[in-house]
Amino acid sequence: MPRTGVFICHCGTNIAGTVDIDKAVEASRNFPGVVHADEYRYLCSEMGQDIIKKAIEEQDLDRVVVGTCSPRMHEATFRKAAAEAGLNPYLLEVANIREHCSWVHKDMGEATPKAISLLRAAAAKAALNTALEAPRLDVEKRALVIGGGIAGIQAALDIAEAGYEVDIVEREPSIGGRMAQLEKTFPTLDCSACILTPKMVEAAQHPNVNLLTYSEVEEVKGFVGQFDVKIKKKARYVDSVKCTGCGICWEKCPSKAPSEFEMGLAKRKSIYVPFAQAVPNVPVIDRDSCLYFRKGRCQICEKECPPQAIDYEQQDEIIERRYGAIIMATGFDQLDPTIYGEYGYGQHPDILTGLEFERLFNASGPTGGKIVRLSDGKPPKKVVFIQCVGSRDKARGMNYCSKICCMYTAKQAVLLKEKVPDAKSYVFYIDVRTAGKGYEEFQRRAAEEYDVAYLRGQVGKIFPEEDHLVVRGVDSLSGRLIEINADMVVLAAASIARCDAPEVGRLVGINSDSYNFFNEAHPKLKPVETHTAGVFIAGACQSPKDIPDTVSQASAAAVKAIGLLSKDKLQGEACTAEVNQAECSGCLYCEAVCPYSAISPVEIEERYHGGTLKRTVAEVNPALCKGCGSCTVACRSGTINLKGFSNEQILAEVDAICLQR
Amino acid sequence: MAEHNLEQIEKIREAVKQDLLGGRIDLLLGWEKGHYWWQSRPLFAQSEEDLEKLAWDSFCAVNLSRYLLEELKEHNKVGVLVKGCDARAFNRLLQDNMVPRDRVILYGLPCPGMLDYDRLAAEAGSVLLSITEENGQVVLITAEGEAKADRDEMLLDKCRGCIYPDPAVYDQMLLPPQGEKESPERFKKVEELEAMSAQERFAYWEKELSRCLRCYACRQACPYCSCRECFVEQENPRWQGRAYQPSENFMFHLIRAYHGAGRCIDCGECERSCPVGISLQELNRKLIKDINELYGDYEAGLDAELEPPLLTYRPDDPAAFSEK
Amino acid sequence: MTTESGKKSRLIEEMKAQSGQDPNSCYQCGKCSAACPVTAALDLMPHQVIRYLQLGLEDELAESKTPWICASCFTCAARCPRDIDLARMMEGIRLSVLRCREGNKFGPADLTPEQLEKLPQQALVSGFRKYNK
Amino acid sequence: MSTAVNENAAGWEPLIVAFCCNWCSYAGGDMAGTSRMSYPANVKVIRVPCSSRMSPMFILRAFQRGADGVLVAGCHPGDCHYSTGNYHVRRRLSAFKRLVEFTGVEPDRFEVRWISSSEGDKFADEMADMTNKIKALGPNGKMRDARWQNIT
Repeated sequence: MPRTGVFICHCGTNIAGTVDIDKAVEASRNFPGVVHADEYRYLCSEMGQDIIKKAIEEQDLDRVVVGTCSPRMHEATFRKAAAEAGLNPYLLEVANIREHCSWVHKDMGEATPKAISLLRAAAAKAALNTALEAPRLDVEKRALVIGGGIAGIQAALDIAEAGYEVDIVEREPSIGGRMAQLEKTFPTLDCSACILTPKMVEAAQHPNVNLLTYSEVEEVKGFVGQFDVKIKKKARYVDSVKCTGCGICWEKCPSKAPSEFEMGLAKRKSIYVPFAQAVPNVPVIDRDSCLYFRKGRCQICEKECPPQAIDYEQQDEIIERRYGAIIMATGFDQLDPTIYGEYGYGQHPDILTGLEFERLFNASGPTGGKIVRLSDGKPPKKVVFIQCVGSRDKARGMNYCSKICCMYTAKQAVLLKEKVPDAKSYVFYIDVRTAGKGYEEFQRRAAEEYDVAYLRGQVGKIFPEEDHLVVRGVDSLSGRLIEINADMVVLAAASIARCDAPEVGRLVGINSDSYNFFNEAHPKLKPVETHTAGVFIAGACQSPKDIPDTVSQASAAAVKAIGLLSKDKLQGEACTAEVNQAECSGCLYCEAVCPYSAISPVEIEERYHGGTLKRTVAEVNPALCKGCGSCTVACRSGTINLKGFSNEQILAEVDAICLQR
Repeated sequence: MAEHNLEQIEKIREAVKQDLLGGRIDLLLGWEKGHYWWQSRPLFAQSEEDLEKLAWDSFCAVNLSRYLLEELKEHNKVGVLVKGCDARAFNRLLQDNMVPRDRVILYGLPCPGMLDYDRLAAEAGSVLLSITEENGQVVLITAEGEAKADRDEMLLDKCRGCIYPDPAVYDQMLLPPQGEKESPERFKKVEELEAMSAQERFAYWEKELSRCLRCYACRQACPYCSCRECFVEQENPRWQGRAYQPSENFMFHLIRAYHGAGRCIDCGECERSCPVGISLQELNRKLIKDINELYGDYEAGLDAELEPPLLTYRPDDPAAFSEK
Repeated sequence: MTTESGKKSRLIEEMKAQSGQDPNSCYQCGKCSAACPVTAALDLMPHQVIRYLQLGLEDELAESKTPWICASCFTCAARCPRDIDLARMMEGIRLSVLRCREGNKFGPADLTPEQLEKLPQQALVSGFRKYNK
Repeated sequence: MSTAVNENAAGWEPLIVAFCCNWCSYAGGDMAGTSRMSYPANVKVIRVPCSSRMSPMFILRAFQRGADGVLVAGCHPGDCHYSTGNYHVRRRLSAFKRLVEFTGVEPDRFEVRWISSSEGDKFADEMADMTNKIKALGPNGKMRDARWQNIT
C-alpha cells in the first residue's frame, strides 16, 4: 500500500466554517495507506505548499491527498508543488470539500461526515494513481481570427506584431464589422471611420496578416496547437489581383438590392463594396440580384472594367490550413423590436432602431448625413429616444443590460442638436448607466448643454396621428403621464448574440450560454479563454461591450494566443486511454466511438501453440487522445483503460464513498 | 430419420464433399447424431468417413458459427452449415472482426424450426422411442403406441419467435428458402413483465436469477460474447465476485444483457443452453424492444454493414430520461 | 415587507399570499403606468402602488382608490419587463384590504332592483368577486 | 435478497452517488458552491472526465455497495467538451436505465440529467429533488451486496 499523506485546508473559514477540520484529520489517519495527516489555514498559499513539500520529503510519501477547493481551481497548483518535491504530479488527488461540501451544507453535523467520505474516496483513488507523463505536442506557428470587426483586427495586429502569421476570416466582403457602421464614437465623439480605417489598412498591409474576406470557416478538426481548418472562400466573381477598386463597375451596374450595411435603409448595386472605405476595396457580385446570373443578360461590369477583372466563372474555393490558436471575434446583432407591438416598429418609417438612426448621421449613409424624417424628408423637431427596448426584460426580451445603449443614445442626442439646432430630444430611461471613463461627464453635458430631456419612465404606446407620432409614456418620478407629439422615435434595441453563434461556436468546440453568447472559461479570472484549449474569445460575441472593452479583450486574447504560439512544444493530455493488447479482441468498437479518431487497428503477432498467430488489436495515439473515456465503455471487457480515471480507480472511489461509517 | 431428411443429408453431403476433398476447405462444421436419438451435436469433419456421420434433422439446434472462433486458429479454411440464426451469428462475429470472411465458406440451410425434446416427451406421456414428421404433424412413437401433435406446438422456445429462418448470408444455399415468418409474440413475455409493478418484477427476476449457478454456459453459447477475457473472470479490476450470490448474479446478467444491446441477434441459444432454464432471452428482448422503439428498428446480424445502434448517434435522439 | 416602523405589515403579507406576486422584483420603470388605460381616474399610478408596497405604506394603500378602479385588463401585466402580474396584485390588495380592514364598501344586498337590470353580467360577477370575500 | 434493510427506522438518510462530468455538471456543482446554494448532504459527487466515461458497471457497483440512488450528470447535448460524448451516453444509459427498471429497480433510483457549467441552481435543485424522491422510495435493498458492509 503506497504511503499516503492527507492535507486538509481551512480556506480561512470557507471550509473550517462548516467542516470540523480536526475531526476530518483524525478520520483521515485511519484511511488505508495514510501515514501522515495535517491541516493548514491556507493550503494553496506559499506556506501551505511548503508544508506539503516538506511532508513529502520527510515522510517519504508516494501519494498526496489534499482536501481543498475544487480541483478545477487549484489542482494544477498542488500538482506543481508535488512535482517540485520530486513526486510525479499525477500521484496527487484533490478532494473537493469546499464547493461540493462546506459551501453547500450549512450544518457541521452533515458537512463533516460528507467531507470525510469525500477524503476517503480521494485517498482510495490516490492509492491507485500512477505516475504519468504528458505527451509533448508541436505547435503550428499561425493563428486564426474568426471575425473581421475591430476585435478581430486588433487581435490580428497584435499577433502579427509579435511576429506570428495570422489569418482573418470575415463573412462580409470587407473587414470593419459593426464599428464601420458607426458615425461617431462616445465619449470623445471622434469619427468612427477616422480611427477604424487606419487599423483596417494596417491589417491589409501587414506582412504577417492575411485577409480572407467573403469567406466562412467550414470545419475545424484537431486540437490546441494543431487545428486543421477548412475555410470556404466564396466566389466574388471579381479577380482580387487585377481589380484596382476604381468603382466604374458599381457606378454603371443597372440593378439594385437593399444594402445590408445600410440596414436596408438604402440600396446598393448588384456588384458592390459594402461601404466606401472597404478593405479590401474589391467588389463582389450578388448572384440573387445580378441580371447576368439571373437571366444571363447585361454583363456591363465585364465590358466596362478597365483591368478586365470580372470573372463570372469564378468558383467557391476551399482552403485547408493548420493553425496553433483560434480567436473568436464574431461580434453581435441588434434585437428586432417588432416583438414590442406597442412601439409599432416596422409599421412607420420614422420609428428606427439606434443603429439605423446612426446610419442617418453618416455622410455616405442613406440621407447623406442630413437628419431628416424618412416619411417626408423634413428635419425632425422632436425626437424621442426609448431605452431598454428588449434589454433588462425578463418577460419578452433579454434579462441583461446591453451596457452601451445609454451612451450611444446620449451621443446621438448630442449629434442631433449639432445637425438640427432647434431639435428637442426626449429620452425615456429606467436608469442611465455611464460606468466608463469619461462617460458620466459626457452624458451630463448632453443633459445640460444640449438640452436633452431625460424622463425617468417607460413608453406605453406609440401611434401615428396626422403627420407626427403620439408617444404616450409616464414620468415615474413625478408620477405624471407624458404625451409627446414626436417627429421621430429611436428605439435603443438590445445587443444580442449572432443568431448562428451556437453553431459557429460548436465548429471550434466551445459552447454558449442561454443567450447564445460564448461561455468564457471563468467570468473573472479567464474572461478571454474558453474551456477548449487554444480557442479564445474577444469582443461582443462574449457579451455586449463597448469599443474600449472590445479592444482590450482583443489584445488580451492576442496575448493568450501569442503565449501559446511562443511555445515550441505543448503539453498534451496526460490522462489518455491505453490498450492492454494481450486481452484486446480486436472488435474496434473503441475506434467507432472515439471523437478524435485517436484509435487505430494495428497488426500484432502472438505465440500460439508453438506457432505465431497474426491478429488485429486497437492502439491509442496519445497525442490525439483527449481522455474522454468513451472508448472504455464501448469496450466490453474493459481492456482499454483510461489513465488517471481508470476502471480500478472509479470502482475504488465508489466503494470508499459508499462506506457509511 | 424421416426419408426427406435422408435426401436432404445426401444433398448436403454431396455439396460439401467436393469442397472438403477438393481442398477448398480443410474442416467442415456440421452436425452428427449424439448419444440419444434426439440429440444432434457438432461434427468436425475432416475426411470422407467423417462426412458419413453428417446429420440434418429437427434437433440441429446448436449454433455452429460460435465454433469458428476456435477452429479458425488451427484451420486455414473452414466450411460451416448455417441455419437462419447461425448465419446471423456469423454476421455478428464478422462485424466484431472475429472471423475473416475469406477463410470461411457458408452453406445455407433454411431452417424448419427445431423441436424441443422436453415438449415431445411431455406430449407423449410415456417413454418416447422416436418420432417421424409429415406435413406439419409430428408422430410420437412410444412403447404403448403412436400419438400425433402439431409440429409448431413442439418447437423450441427460441424457434417459436423466429422471424428469419433463411440464412441472411451464405456462399451456397443448399435447400429451398422458407421465407420470413411472423412472430407476433416475440415481445409478449417482455410486455407481461413490463406491466407488473417494480416489486413484482423484482420478485420475478430475483427468483429466476437465484437459480443461476454462474456456469457461464449462456456466455459460451452466445455469438456476441466474443471477448478474450470476460469481465467476470478479471481480477484487476475485480468487477465482480465469484460467488453465486443475489447481487452478483444480478450484476452478471444485467451487464451481459447490456453488452448485447444493439448486438444480440435474438437466437435464444443462451436460454436453450441454460441448465437451470432461466428466461435469459427476455432480458435481451427487452433491450431489443427498447432500442427499436427509441432509435429505430434494427435487427442485429441481418446486415453486417449496418452499424450497431449503440455505436452511433443522431443529435436529435430521444432519451429515456428527462432532458429539460 | 416591513413598514418604516419596522413591524411586519399584515396587509402586504396577505396580499403576497393571495396574489403570489413579489413587489420587490419591480425596478419602477413605469411601463405599467404608461400602458394603463384608466390612469386619468387613478389617485395613485400603478407603479406608485407597487412603490407603496415596497415601502410598506399600509394605510395609504388602504385608502387609495386605484386598486378598486383597476378592471384587470392585463395590459400592464402583458408589458411588465419584470414579469409581475399587476392585475393579480391589485386583486390581492383588494382582498387584503377587505380582510384586514373590514373595508367592505358595498355588499351584493345593497343592489337596488333598477341597478340589477342595468348592471351588465360581468359587473355582477366581478362585484361578487370583489365584495363578498 | 432485498435484504431487510433496517435503516428505514427514523433518521435513515439515503445515500446518493452522483457521477458528474468534469467540464459541465461538476463545474455546475462548483457554481452552486460559489453561489452558496444548499442541497442535502446525502449526495456525494464522483468526478469523471466525461459522462461518456460512465460504464453501467459503476452504476451497478454503487447499488451493490448500498447506494439508494445513482445520478449521472453530463453536458447538454451539443455542448460536450469532447463533442460527441453525451450523444453516446444518451443511447447507452437510456437502454440501460430501462433494462434496470425492467428488473425491478424503481425509475427514480437511477437518473440521468444534463447540467451545464452555468446552471448552479439547476445542480442544487436536481440534487435536492433526487434526495426527496429517494426518501419517498425508502432504502434500496435491491442489488445490495449484504456481505459488503461488514467486509472492511
